[in-house]
Amino acid sequence: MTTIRIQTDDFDLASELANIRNAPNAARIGAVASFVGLVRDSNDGSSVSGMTLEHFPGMTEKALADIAAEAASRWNVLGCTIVHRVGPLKPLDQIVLVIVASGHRGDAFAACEFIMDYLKTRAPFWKKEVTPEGARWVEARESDDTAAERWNR
Amino acid sequence: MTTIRIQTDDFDLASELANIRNAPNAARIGAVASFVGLVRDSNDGSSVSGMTLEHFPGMTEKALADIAAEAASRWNVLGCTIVHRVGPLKPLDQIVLVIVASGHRGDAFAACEFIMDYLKTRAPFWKKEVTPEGARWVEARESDDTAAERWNR
Amino acid sequence: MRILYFARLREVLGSAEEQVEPPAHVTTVAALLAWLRERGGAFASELAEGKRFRVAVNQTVVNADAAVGAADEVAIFPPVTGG
Amino acid sequence: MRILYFARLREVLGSAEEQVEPPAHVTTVAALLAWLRERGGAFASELAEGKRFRVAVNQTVVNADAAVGAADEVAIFPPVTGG
Repeated sequence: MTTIRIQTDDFDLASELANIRNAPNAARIGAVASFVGLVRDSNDGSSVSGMTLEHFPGMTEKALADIAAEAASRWNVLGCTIVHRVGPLKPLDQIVLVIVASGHRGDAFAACEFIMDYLKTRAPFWKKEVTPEGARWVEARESDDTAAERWNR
Repeated sequence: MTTIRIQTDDFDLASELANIRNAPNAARIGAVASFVGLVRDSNDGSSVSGMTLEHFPGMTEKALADIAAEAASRWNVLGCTIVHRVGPLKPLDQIVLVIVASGHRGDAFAACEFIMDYLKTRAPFWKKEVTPEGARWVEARESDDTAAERWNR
Repeated sequence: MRILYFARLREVLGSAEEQVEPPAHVTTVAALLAWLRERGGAFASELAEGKRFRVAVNQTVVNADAAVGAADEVAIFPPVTGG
Repeated sequence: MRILYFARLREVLGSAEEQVEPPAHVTTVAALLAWLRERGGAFASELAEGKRFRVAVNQTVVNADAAVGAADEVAIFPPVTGG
């Protein structure tokens, strides 16, 4: 079962996890790894009072579905949920949720981290931060490319 | 903030996550990785109708605190929660929860997986499963030792 | 051909979306970018070779030698920063 | 000296906890195990060298050459299987 959603509203890890645990195959799930990304109050040395997340409707859903399918081809995946927020966000807000359920923990951790690394480098989202020096588009990080590339080794 | 609990009652990932997100340092948290282990309805080729988890009171808490401290010495850890259930459990029940909050996702994923790998090989818990052939103590897996050893490389 | 711009490129180019009719020799992404650079200004500087941006044709990221035609949707955007 | 047994060892040895007074030459874990094996039966077979079990002294897992004394709490248990 794969769930992918782009939304302005907040999400609730507990109810997303409950959906996975209520699926027909749930008794085969031994491990659930999840990731939640949050807005921090500083970045690259500046304080951040808020941000806006822009995306490319249509391509975003397609990119995330491709990433989830790639994860399922590499590891045992019994359930996968990806939720990403767009629009205005403020510090402490949740941005992104990834949940991967599997038979064993190694697969759950690997697939969850893989999805985050690929999402960071391949899914068309862009952050614009508000700082005391004004609004600025967040620059892509080389460390994110490096993190994504290690899955090709 | 480190929280470690051994309990017979179920746990709630959402409320444990809320505790971490309400801590004074929460605005510095950019990434939260979590893991939930569940009872599967089969293991090693037999169906499993239930299990009992035994532990070594006192040493368990000490072992988990040592593992959490080791993780915090290796990675940036802004919050860590470990909850492990003991007593009778049935398929689909939650067994263990690990949450690690950090500034960035690499540290959160690594510390969370490290804690699970060390917990599996160093914390004094033992599972006894009920199968159609009778009750049996679960054998330790060599793959768990291998998983724990890779953190020493 | 429909062209979409996102994020910082949308702002500096002053356009979110445009319908264009490039000349017949524009059959690849590289040729399309060269044609857009001929406009000068921000198009010349922001889409210059060596600048970091991505091109997607029909919602799939492609290289400069990918084919483009009149019926395609081309998106040009900065490296992504979600998650 | 207090000895605790857990899980499968608790069951096959038929004891969860006992208070023992080993002879004076028992100053290491190895010597304690040898002395327990002298009881024969399950103690001899389950605690035999090469069997997979762990020993913790005062709640810390130790090797066979670790010291043990009258005031120590020694726990003997199978490899752990939690998580």
